[in-house]
Formats: sequence, C-alpha cells, structure tokens
Amino acid sequence: MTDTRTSGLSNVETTVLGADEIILNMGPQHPSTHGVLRVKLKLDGERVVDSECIIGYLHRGVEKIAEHRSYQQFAPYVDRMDYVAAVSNGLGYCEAVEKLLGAEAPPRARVVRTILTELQRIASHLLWLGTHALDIGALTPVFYCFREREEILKIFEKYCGARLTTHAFRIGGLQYETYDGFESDVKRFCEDFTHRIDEYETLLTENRIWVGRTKGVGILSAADAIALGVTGPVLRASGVKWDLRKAMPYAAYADYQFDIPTRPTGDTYDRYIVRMEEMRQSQRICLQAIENIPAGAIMAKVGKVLKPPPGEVYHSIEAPKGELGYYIVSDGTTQAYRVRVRPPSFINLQAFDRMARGSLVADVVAIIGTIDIVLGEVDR
Amino acid sequence: MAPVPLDNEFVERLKVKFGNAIREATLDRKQAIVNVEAMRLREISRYCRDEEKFDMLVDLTAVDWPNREKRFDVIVILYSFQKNERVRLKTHLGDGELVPSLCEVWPAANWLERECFDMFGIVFEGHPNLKRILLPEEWEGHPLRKDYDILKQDTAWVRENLGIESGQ
Amino acid sequence: MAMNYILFAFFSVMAIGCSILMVTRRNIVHSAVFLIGALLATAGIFLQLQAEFLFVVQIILYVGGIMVLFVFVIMLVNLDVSMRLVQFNRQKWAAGVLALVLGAQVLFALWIGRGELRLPAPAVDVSPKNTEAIGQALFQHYMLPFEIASVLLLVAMIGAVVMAKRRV
Amino acid sequence: MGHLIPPSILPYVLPVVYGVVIVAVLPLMAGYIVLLERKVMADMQARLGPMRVGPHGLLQPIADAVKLLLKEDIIPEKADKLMFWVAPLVSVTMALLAYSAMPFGPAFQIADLNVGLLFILAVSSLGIYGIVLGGWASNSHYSLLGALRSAAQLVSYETAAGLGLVSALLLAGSLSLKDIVQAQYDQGEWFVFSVPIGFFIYLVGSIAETNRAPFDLPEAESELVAGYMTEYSGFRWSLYFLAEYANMIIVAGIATTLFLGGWLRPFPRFADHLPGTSVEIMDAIPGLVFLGVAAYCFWLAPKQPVKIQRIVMATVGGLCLALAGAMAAALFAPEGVRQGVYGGFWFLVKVMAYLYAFLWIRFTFPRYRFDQLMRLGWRFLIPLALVNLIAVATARVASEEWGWYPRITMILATIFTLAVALWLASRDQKHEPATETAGGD
Repeated sequence: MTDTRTSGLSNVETTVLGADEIILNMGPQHPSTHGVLRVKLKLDGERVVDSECIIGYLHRGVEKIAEHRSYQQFAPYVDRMDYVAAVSNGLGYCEAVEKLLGAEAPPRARVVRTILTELQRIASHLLWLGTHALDIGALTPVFYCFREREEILKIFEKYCGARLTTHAFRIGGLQYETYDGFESDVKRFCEDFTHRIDEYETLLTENRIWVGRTKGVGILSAADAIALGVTGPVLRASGVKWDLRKAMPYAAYADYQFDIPTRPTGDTYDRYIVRMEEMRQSQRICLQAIENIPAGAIMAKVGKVLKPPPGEVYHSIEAPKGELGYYIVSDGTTQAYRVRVRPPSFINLQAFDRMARGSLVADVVAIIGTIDIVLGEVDR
Repeated sequence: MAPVPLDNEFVERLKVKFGNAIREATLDRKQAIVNVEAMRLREISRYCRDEEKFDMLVDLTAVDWPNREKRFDVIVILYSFQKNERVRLKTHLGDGELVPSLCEVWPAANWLERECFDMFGIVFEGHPNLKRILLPEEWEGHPLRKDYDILKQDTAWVRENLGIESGQ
Repeated sequence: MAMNYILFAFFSVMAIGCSILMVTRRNIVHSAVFLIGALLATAGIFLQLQAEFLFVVQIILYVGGIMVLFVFVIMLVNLDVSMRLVQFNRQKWAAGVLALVLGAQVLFALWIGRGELRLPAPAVDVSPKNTEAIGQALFQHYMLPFEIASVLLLVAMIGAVVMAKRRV
Repeated sequence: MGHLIPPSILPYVLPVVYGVVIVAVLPLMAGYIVLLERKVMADMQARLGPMRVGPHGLLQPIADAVKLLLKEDIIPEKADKLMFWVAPLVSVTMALLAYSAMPFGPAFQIADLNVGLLFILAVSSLGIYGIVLGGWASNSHYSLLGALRSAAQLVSYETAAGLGLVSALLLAGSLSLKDIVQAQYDQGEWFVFSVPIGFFIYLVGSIAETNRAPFDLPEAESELVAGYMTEYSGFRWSLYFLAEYANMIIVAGIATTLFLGGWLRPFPRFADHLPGTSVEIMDAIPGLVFLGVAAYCFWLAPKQPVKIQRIVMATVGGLCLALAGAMAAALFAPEGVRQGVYGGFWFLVKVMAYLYAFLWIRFTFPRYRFDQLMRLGWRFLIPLALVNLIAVATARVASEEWGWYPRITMILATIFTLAVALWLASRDQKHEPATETAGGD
C-alpha cells in the first residue's frame, strides 16, 4: 500500500488507506431502506465520499393512469402513492378537484376531514419512529408505536372499512356519516396518547447512545433546505418556521390553535424532536376539533358526473412527509387532461446526498430513516 | 371562471424588465400564471428568486398538447416565504427544442428536470447529468406523451423477453 | 509419576511438531495457528513445573494478546500477493551446515547429562504460593529492572502511536 | 467407595463427574436462557413471545435445537475448509474450558486453582480466535470485516474488564475463586458495595466482551449482515451460538463470585435461628421460592387451552414442588450437603439476576457506532479503571498501614473515582460533537 501522500500526488483523491475507494451497493433489497431504494455509496474506508440514489423500482405510472380515468375513479389510486399516509393523499386530491370545480365541502365534512388527516399524521409519524429506532438498534420502540398505530387504524376501519388505503373522502365532501361512538373513540385515543408519547420520550430523548447516534448526523442548513425544495418536518428541523396548515389554511385548520415546532441545527436529532412535537400538536388539534363537530350535510351538491370548466389549478396540503401538491389541468371532459403530483418524499430524498456526504456508513442508515421516505410516493 | 387577464405591479415590473419575453399574465381560479418565452426562462427565474423573493421552487413539470405547434408547456411553480404567494411560470416549447435548465438557480430542479426528460423527452440544456430517473436506462419512448401507446410497448416487451404473444 | 512423564512427552512433541509445521506451512494463517499451538505447549510445560502463574500469564500475554494482533495484521494485509512469491531463499547449503552444528551441540548436551534424565520431583507444598513468590520477587528484589522495563515499554508504545498517526 | 477405584486416579474422579454434569447441563441452560431472553424481550415490548411450542413456549429451546441439527450445514466453496471447521470448535471448547474453575457452590467446583480467576480470563481471551478465524475462513468480505471489528472490540474491552476485576482482587488478596468468596464472607460485605465502580466497569466490559447489545456491532450492523457468523449455518452456527451464551454465563459467574458474594446467601453471618431449632430463617427462602413457583404453575395449568399443555404445565409444577421438597429436606441434612445445596441455589439466582440485567440493557439501548464504541472503551473505561485501581489501592494502604477505618477509606476512594469519571465524561461530551462531521480521522 504505497502511501499516495508521500509520493507527492497532488490529486484530490488522497485517501486514508491509500487504496482506491470501495463502491458499496445498498439495496434495493435492504433491511433499512424503507422499501425498494438502491443507494450506491462510494466509500473511503468508513467515510462516505459520494452517494447516488437509484429509484424507480416501484414506478407504476400513476400520472398516466390519471389521464384515462374519471376524477372519481382516480381517487383510490392516490391512496396507493404514499400508502403510509393514504388519508392525507385523499384530502389533497379531493380539495384540488373541488377547487377546480369551484365547489366547497360543507363545514361538517371539513371538520371530520381535519380530524382524520391529523390522526393519519400521527399514524405516519408513529411508523416512522418505530422503523427509524429499529434501524439505529433500539428494538423496543417499534412495538410501542405499532400498538398506538393499531388504535388509529381501528378508527379508520370503523369509519370507512379500510385500514391502510382508506379512500375515505369523496370529491365534494364525505361518503359516510361518522359512526356513533366516533367522537368517544377519538377522544379516548387522544387522552391515552398524551402519556404514551412521554413513554417514547423517556426511552429515547435523553438516551445517551440515541443522542450519540443522531446528534450532528446528516446536518442540513436552512439555506440548503430551501434551495433543495425540501419541505415538511425536514425543513422545520433546519430552522424554517413554515407550515402550509398555517401559511395557506385548508379544510378546517384556520379555526384551531396549534403551533409549529422548529429546531435550529437540522440534524437527525432535531428532526426526531420536531416530529415528536408534531404528534403532540396533531393530538391537540384532534381534541379541539372533536369538541364541536358542526351538524349538517356531509356532501356538497357537485352532481354525479363531474365536468370541471377547462383550466388548471395547483393545490397543496401539509402531508406528514412535506408539501403534497396536485397540479390538475382540465379540458372540460369527465377525465383530467393532466394530473401532476408534487411528491414530498421524492424531493426530500434529493437532499440525501448533501446529508450523507462525509458521514460514516452506519450514519447512512440513520439518514435514510430521518428523511422518512415512502418509495410508493418517490416512484409514483 | 374562465382565465381572466392579470395586471398587478409584479407583472408590471416583469414587463418593464423583460419586455416582450413576458407573453401574457392570467388569473385562473385566483392563481397567477405568467406565460414567458422559453429561451429566457433562466434569467426570469433568477430575477424572481433574487428580486421578487420567490425563493422556493415548488414544482417543475410539463403538459403535452400534441395538436399545438409548440406542443409542450413547461410549468415552473414558485413560492415566496415572505409574501406567502405562489406564481406559475409557463413556457410553450416545440418538440426537440431546448429549454435552459434551472439547476444553477435552484438545486431542487435537478431531479425534477430529469423526471421531465424521462417522461416527456424535454431536453434541459445545461443540466449536470440528464438521464432517466424513474424508468430503466434502455427504455425507449417517453410515457407521459399523449401519443405514447402503452399497449405497443407492452407487447414488444413481452415478445422480446418472454417469447410469447401478449394477449392484450 | 507415570502421568507426569506422559504429559511431558505430549507437550514436548506438540511443541516440536507445531514449530516444524509452522515453518513449513505455505498459508500464513495456518502457520500463525501452529505458532499458537507451540506457545500453548510451552505453557503446558510451565504448568508441569508447578509454575501455574507463568502458565496463565503465558496464555494471556502471548496467545491471548500478541498473537491476536499478529493474526489481526495478517488479515489486514492482503495475502494473495505474498503467497505467490517463492518462500525459500537460495542459501540451502549454509542453512544445512548451521543446522548440523546446532544439532551436534544439543546431542552433546544430552550426552553430558544422560545420567539424571528425569523430571524434578513435584514439590509437595510450595510455600509461599507461586503467585505471591513472583509478586514479592518483582516488587522487592528486582524493583529497579521492573521499572526500567516499564519505561522501555512506555517508550515503545508512544513510538507506535506516533508512527500510526498518519495525519497529524 | 474409595477402595473400588485405584488410588492413583482417585483425585481425578470427582472433577470428571462435575465436568460431565456441567457439559451436559450447559447446552440445556443456554437453550433456556435463549427462551428467557425472548420472553423478557416480548414482555418489555408489550407482547407475548413464543407461546406455541409447549405451554408458554417452554419446549421452544428443544424445538430450536432439533431444527438446528436438521438444518443443512453449508461450507462456502472457496472457504478454507480446515479453519472453517476448527473455528467454532475453538470458540466452544474455550467457552466450556472456562467452567473448570467456576465455583458453583462451596463443594461443587471442578478444580480450585490458585490462579482460578486468571485462568478463566486467559481461556476466554482465547475465544477471540474462534471469531477471528471463523471470519477469515468464510472468505467473504463482510465476515472478514465483522471478524476484525469484533476482535478489536474484544481486545480493547478485555483490558477494561480485567482492570475492573483487579480492583476487587485488591480486597480479596487471592486469585483462587474459593478464597475470594471466603474473603467476602470474612469481611461480611459483598465487594459490589466496597468497589461499586469496579463492578460497573466490569458490567460494561463484560457486555462488550460477549458481543451483546448495545455493543453487538459486528453481527447486527445492517451492512455486515451477521458479521463473522454470516457463512455458518445449521449445527456449526449453533456452536457459535452456544459459545456466546456459555460466555455470557461465565461472565455472569465471575461477576457473581467476585462482586456479589458467590454462593453466600444475602446475610451470610446473620444467624437467626428459628425458635427451638438449629434451622436459620434465611435457609428456608430457597424452599419457599420453589414452593411459590410450583403454586403458580399449578394455578396456570388448568388455564392452558390444549390438553397436552395442561399436562406439561402440571409436570413442571410437580418438578418445582419436588425441588421445594428437596430444599426443605436439605434443611435437616448434615452441614456439608446443606451448604452445597443452598450455595448452588444462591449462586444460580445471582447469575440469573446478572443475566436479566444483560437482557434489560439489550432492549432499552440502541446500538453504538464503531468509533463511538472504541472511543468509550479507550478514552473512558480504561482510564477510569486505572484511576479506580489506584484509588482502591491507596484506600487499602490507608486502612492497613495508617489504621484508618476501612469502610470510610473505601467510600472516599469511590467518591474520588466518581469525580474523575464525571470529568472524563464531560471531556468526552465536549469533544464528541466537534469530531462528528469535522472529518476527524
């Protein structure tokens, strides 16, 4: 092993071992890539010199299908994109088409939609926390998180018959009236959830090894985050106080109090804190919303056949992973001319290379977990 | 609710700065759309980012209108944190024409432009590594074009890989 | 008494066998393992002489410490290059002569002592116990050499650290 | 009985019998520790654990053993056949060899070497070869990397654990394990109370030495798959598995003997006789414990859904009852037998408690990264162990020569070492974030 440094080579590639870098291939089948993501890492010893994400293994051509389906028929496809947060996908799509139609969901529908979306956000964050902790080696939190998530999925099942890809909303409002006992279920879950989340915090937040493995890992500065178009908890953890639910309120978010957690340094630990705080805020919204669900109709008069006037609209909501946007172009027929989905996971994953560069191989696992990507949404 | 011509100081400043590069500005469902000339897209975007404070590129996509002579619309959606506003820059682009890449202005555009190239075949001039992102490298054709027939592609693939005639 | 002889014969054969095997093996890791075997055999002989502290220290230091680092380094350096080189150098004759001389010397020593070729009688009770004896010797009678040795070791360690620290 | 066996091999008979008993019981015990681990893990994670094989999964270890025996035993094509075959053997033999000096009870000890503790340390340090050669012989990049990492981890934490033990030796004054326990009896105090920091260092060192979480880096790292054990399967893999659990029991045994008073019952010298009899209350506890377990089994038996499980649970209850009877009978047995039986019971209870701590730590802490692991070992544990050694030595000198009250000097030594520990920890804390991504080498 000739030591390139002493041989006077001035090339940038002087490496610690003097040997050329190793290309380590992680995925697409890998215990901690949250689905079919393949990452090619260029390593110098343990340090990541360069990384490239290879995606597309789960590409189903959702946007092409949209052009051959009517607006109502396309709604179930939307749930299959971010299958972990199906309800908020549905909300985004339905509200975008309502904006296209110029219609407005009745107040009762908007409040019930807000409650279900916030429950879905808690469920999505719980799944993230469980798998993220498992990747870093903590075996126990995943079971606690899934125990809570089970409660939420039971509520979804009672409401609309499905647990994961729920297709809970319709364009113009809701299909089903809330089952009796809906309010008590949600209230019981929220009250019970307060000390559950403290349980997770005691297990991880001050845990020296957890802090050691996450603090200072995968740092993303605020400027980089905005330049890379990163949104959601990842952006808020970099210090940018921006949440679509406050900036451009939709559904019934305008009339509830909740605050937006932000953290200064934007490392894996801060993203963990931001998401934990977000779960508490979502639970707070649910409690406020469940107090007074307005009576009245649950479906606006949009008629059976939807023929929105020609034109285009862009509407986005704050999904658990970030800003989930729908750009829909209508040519006046019953089928959309073009539906473009702005996938938060796809754009957040682009920041992976910026975070992973210079970190150790063991950190790559933590960084993939902290961006919280779902490959269904990345590949569409 | 047809699109209504839009005329506010933002559009005025754009027209003053870029003259006829700004084709028209309309308001569709209370959302501002500015139609700009393709070749000067990068300067206009840089201007929007620096002076007009549209500091986040929300999305970059395209729409295919086959029966128009300039068939592609390249859509750039920007958002300003300070003004809490969105604007949509739209350019008309013929098939095979080049459009300046926005990677220098917003690094976020890297993957978005690669996906546009993958799905529509629009070539972004000045892009660091413009190659397919979602589909395999050797895939021919661009799926999101209106004239792209999924059946033809499927039967060819089945015949070639499985050696049988696809029943579709 | 018979057990003593059997054990002594076993250990000595093992020691000689392992060392011969060590030298003749082509695969470096195999020869390292045989070196460990030889060291264990000498430890066994220590035990036979009722020096159990030396037996244990021999195992901990030599086999458990130094040999682990030997094997460690052997694995870090990739072996396939060195395996293909010719192992034995040319001076066969010089080695043969030297071996003969040494063999003669050993035989002569055996011949001189042929009268009392038997093992020392096992001491019934060794007082003070072996460990205390060594402890006393080291820290009372041979205090100075012990200190000098420790300083020497310290210097060696610091030297190793400085050399290993590539980028200061 | 003496005249039946020729006098020359009489001294070797009892150790051989003990040896056979240990080698026979150990795989069973290791199997049931695996079951215990899965049950405790499940309990901590709000679930049930193995329930299918036998009542409450009691027959699971046997099922695992049979499965491992039947599984195909693959040897990689380019592997070094000899080394591949030898490596697990080295691991298991070294693990079993270490039991020869382990005092399970006042009488039940294979050989009371006067360098007992050092012998066990020496033999367990030979266990590294099983791992290193196994990793090298599998001829795959991942297992070699895993083997190197675990070798480095074992070597560095062995020093820390060794120094932790030495601080207890200073109090005991002898290397023979029986004398150490005797010393704790004479001083009337378990060493864990006089040198708590030594115990803590040994606890951390022993977790790292047996490759257990949160130091289970070589085998659980996501890109190393299973470290040096990747290419092993079937019976060969179970040898490694047996070696790991045997090492765990040894490490627990050493800790019990040195720090938790070996086979001494909690208040060894506290002779409180039952009214009118020579039976001491503390000796009745083992009997009562087994009685309680038996009652619990009988209470559970009828609840079992399947008939066969009811029978098995009832037999387990009966077994515990028999043991309770034996414990009670031992009350009136002669001194030697009574000491042996109760000594064994208390030793196993303490070993089980120590193992429970292992399992508990495994399921609460995430995994260390390799550089953090080495930094903790070399920059925190070993310096702390050295300081602790010096402090305890000065405390001994203070109480021996200068006549200070021994308990006070010990407490002073502990406080001093704690102060140094906090300083070391804060130095690491300040230093750690800085080197995180500064590309420090």
